[in-house]
Amino acid sequence: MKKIINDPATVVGDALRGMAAAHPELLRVRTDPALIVRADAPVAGKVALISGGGSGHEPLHGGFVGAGMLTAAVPGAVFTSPTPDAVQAAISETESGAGALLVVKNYTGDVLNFETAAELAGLEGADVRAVIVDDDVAVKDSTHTAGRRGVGGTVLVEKIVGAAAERGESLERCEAIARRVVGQVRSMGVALTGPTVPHAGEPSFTLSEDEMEIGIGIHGEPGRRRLPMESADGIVAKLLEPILEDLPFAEGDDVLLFTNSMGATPMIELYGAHGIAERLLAERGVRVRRRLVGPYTTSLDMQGMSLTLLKLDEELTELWDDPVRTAALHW
Amino acid sequence: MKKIINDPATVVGDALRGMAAAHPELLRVRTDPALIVRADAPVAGKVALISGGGSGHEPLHGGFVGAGMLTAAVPGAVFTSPTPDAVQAAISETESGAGALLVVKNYTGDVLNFETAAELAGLEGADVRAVIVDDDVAVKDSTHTAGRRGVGGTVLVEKIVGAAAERGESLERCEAIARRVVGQVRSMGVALTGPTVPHAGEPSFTLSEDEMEIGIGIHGEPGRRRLPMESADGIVAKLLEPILEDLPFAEGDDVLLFTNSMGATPMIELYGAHGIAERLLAERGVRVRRRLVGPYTTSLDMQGMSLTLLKLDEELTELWDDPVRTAALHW
Amino acid sequence: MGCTATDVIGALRAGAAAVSAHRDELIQLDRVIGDADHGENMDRGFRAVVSKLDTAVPETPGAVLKQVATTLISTVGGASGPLYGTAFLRAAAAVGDALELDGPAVAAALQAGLDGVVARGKAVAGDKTMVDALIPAVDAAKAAAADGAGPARVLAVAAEAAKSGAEATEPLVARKGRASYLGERSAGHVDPGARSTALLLSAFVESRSV
Amino acid sequence: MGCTATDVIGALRAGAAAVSAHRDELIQLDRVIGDADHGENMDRGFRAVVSKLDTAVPETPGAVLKQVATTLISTVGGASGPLYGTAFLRAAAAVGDALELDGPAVAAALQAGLDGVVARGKAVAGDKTMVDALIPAVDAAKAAAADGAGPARVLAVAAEAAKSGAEATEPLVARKGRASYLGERSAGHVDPGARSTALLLSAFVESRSV
Ligand SMILES: Nc1ncnc2c1ncn2[C@@H]1O[C@H](COP(=O)(O)OP(=O)(O)O)[C@@H](O)[C@H]1O
Ligand SMILES: Nc1ncnc2c1ncn2[C@@H]1O[C@H](COP(=O)(O)OP(=O)(O)O)[C@@H](O)[C@H]1O
Ligand SMILES: [Mg+2]
Ligand SMILES: [Mg+2]
Ligand SMILES: [Mg+2]
Ligand SMILES: [Mg+2]
Repeated sequence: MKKIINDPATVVGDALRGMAAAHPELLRVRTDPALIVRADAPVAGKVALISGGGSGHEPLHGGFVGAGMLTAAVPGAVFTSPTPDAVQAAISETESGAGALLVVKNYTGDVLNFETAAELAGLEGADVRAVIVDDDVAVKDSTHTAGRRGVGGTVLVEKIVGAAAERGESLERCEAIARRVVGQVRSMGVALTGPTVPHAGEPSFTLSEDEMEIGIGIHGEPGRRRLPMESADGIVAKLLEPILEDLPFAEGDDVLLFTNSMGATPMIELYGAHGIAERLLAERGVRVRRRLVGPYTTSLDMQGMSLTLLKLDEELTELWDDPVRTAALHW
Repeated sequence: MKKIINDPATVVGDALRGMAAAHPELLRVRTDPALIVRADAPVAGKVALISGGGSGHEPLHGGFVGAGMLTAAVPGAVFTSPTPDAVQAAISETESGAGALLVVKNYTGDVLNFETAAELAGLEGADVRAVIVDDDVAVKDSTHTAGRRGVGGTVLVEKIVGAAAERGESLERCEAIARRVVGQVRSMGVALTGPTVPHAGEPSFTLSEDEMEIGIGIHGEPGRRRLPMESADGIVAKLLEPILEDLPFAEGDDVLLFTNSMGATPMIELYGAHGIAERLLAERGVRVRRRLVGPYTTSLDMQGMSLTLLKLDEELTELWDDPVRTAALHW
Repeated sequence: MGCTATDVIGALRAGAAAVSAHRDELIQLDRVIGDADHGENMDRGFRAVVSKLDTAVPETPGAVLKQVATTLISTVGGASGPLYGTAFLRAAAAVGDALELDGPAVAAALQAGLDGVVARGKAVAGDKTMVDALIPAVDAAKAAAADGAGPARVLAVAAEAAKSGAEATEPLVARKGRASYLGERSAGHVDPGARSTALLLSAFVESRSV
Repeated sequence: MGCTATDVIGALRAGAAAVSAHRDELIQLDRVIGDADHGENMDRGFRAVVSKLDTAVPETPGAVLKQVATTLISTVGGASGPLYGTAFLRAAAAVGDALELDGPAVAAALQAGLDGVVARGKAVAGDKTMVDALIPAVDAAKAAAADGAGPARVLAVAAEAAKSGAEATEPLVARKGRASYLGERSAGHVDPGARSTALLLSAFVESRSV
């Protein structure tokens, strides 16, 4: 393993200090427990939008803290959900009187820790709700599994609900919008290499030169199937098909297409893949109205990509277009 | 080699089509010759700022096309300077009456091709100047070498001069500002892995688990020295020292610190390194006034980073702060 | 012959040492069917447990277990943090403020711990989780306690059963936790949480502190 | 016995075939001390040269050389594009509108090509560039032409000398082009541009077209 780090044990804290130094106008950080908080939080009268989860998916979530998106992010250790007390600290540090909405990716650990925090904060009188994001169509949703994972769709939930919160919408409205986005967003990913977790020291899985793992998550867990490596055309089609079938997306639908790098796949490849996805969607009559292309939901140094499709309506489109001022998204 | 591509021969064109699909409001592209042009170009009365070079350094340069930065970018094949006719096409497509300034990274091929284009365009009556960026302190500047390479500093030149052009400054002023930035910017890079050029199919160089290459450029050329791998503290110090000595930067200087990923080094590591650089500079009394942290001058899928330091004055700071609307930088 | 707060603390220190010694093994198990952090999570948590016990020494077994629970909840994270945390919390509640635990009390604590894990995680036998180590452990413990065994013996049979239970997770297809994403591909690997449960119980026994 | 436009075209087609056959070798040479694109650049350029010659067939050697020059300039890119382009442009100018080239004309064309590369790239002998293949080639060509050799013989000795010149770049430390960034570490590897120069000249000879 080669990484530009001092010590696997200090990676998250070191990154937080660097973030604080890099973006003093956007955010502040705390290291015990680890928190990234909007510089002007608490924002009086506005719902606090809080997310978090294991580190290693940057810019998710800390890179999305700022006006128009998250009020706070709670980073756990690498690939490890943060603890309830850290989430509680975020809730109390952003307490504005308008309540807090937690955006939680659907993993056993994240759900348990965030819901415990919400419960404890509720006992102290705070109005806290949680929305679970589970957009990954690679996982069968069944009561016999942990359910679908939350992956790239989380960014879209955070942007859109962040805009609603910034507009001063109520906690109920924010929660309803979040649930609507969750209901209309689907994702699927592929890996060409496994990520290397700093404290593990070796790749989470190893693929040979002619293999890819399809249906992967963002924690280095192997995917649905190991398949022979393909061209970009083949890969994009394999990601798009199960997404289109799932909701399903149909001819005439307006969508947001999010083409995401898992970390080490460079923009020259990602734009190529994005172009293919746009072409395939156009052939289906699905109308791409908004796009996001880049490494926004990553898995450390993993090579690979994911596609996320969100069905748009007028309100969601407007909320997407609303201004945002964060380290990773800014318009 | 594993990449999400269809064919090494079509990589650049495929990426351009994807860019055009992703950013219709910012830019348009042409594929023969390959060009990325600001959506509203030519911009009447304003200097056209044009850059380019081999592909594989994305978002440099196409990701910086838009209001407040580049008017056009001319992408060559991967790691290969574009040809003079492509540069000429960019000049004529952005011809606004206020002249054109070419930002050229100092490589034999880029200099020869861009200067030929400037000459030919000049013969046709256009007012075209070229500024050579050579910020890489890893290379000895001497008449007996090809001179210092243009690396991360190029982004800062493009942002600052782009702001000047957007303000409507004259070609002379834009050129003078560009030269001032070039005179005050210095960079140094390190690689943990070599990049893999698509048509080469294997890494440009191979490092063992305990080695790093210090003083590398952005084309997969090996660096100044191969050294034992170090902690982030050690790596950042090794990058910063030669930069500080070179200009030199001194106590009390106001600077912009640009912490750049070479592609596959994730943000969690990059922010850690950025924090260390900020600390070391603070210890020296060098005052970091502006920062940029991210993968902005990359080398395909190379793991590694570079630091760039620009000495700021009031005018450069204001130009840096001016609005910018491009795919990769937006504020 | 009862088990005091001091005994419980000794057992927990031994558990922490075992987790630390097996940190890499747990990471490896989790790397294959999870996300490579279970050893790191448990080690971080139990180091915190020990350092807490270095400064605050509760006076009843129940108080010790409660301190362990809150420490784990606030330091482990992931799925295992709330699950182990709840287990210790429920075990603490089960033993109340007794100063010494006899065999049945130890068995009842284990039962309460299992119930807590199930309440939070909703796993059933055969889902390939720590529950598959806990169920046989609780069964064995209760049987031994019913036979009049003291706390040491109760723990010993529980540890033995947990070990077998953990090993028996190998062929299973996971239906809970992160390994469930792998479907059929999760078969053929021991569940990391079941392994850590077995490790902890064995360490409690070997500490001879109980 | 003079060399006509058709002969020059034949030689160039052979040169293109040689570049294509050695594409990977040139990439490998450039990978080690450059940026791994020289074979790709040259192959792209000479494929364009050939496809241009498939549609437009200039009638004098000079016109052929000029068409090659402009094609290379607009397709190769990098350092080698303008340098080879200039070489062919100057060679075209040197031969003027002669319908056939004799030995001295071929030697003069090579000399003009070398001068063009030096004018643009400022490299001197020993800088580890294509100039190190061209200088001995020109010297040998001029000597042979002075001895009365015809175009085939002039090219043959030039190719031979270029081959030795290219091989002799191996121990050199680069002072121009991308390899110069490596300093001492550039020694021990043949310069890709010198190698492609030698390859082209050998292919011209072997085409037996001249
Ligand atoms: N729903 C559940 N019920 C019981 N145990 C579970 C459940 N989900 C996960 N586990 C246990 O947690 C272990 C994983 O813990 P850990 O790796 O620390 O957390 P995470 O899965 O969040 O990375 C699994 O091996 C399993 O034994
Ligand atoms: N200044 C120069 N003068 C003469 N030849 C040069 C000069 N710079 C580079 N070259 C030649 O160009 C070759 C590299 O060409 P190529 O790889 O196609 O371009 P680039 O270096 O831009 O990637 C070198 O091997 C060398 O022979
Ligand atoms: Mg985890
Ligand atoms: Mg090149
Ligand atoms: Mg885990
Ligand atoms: Mg080259």
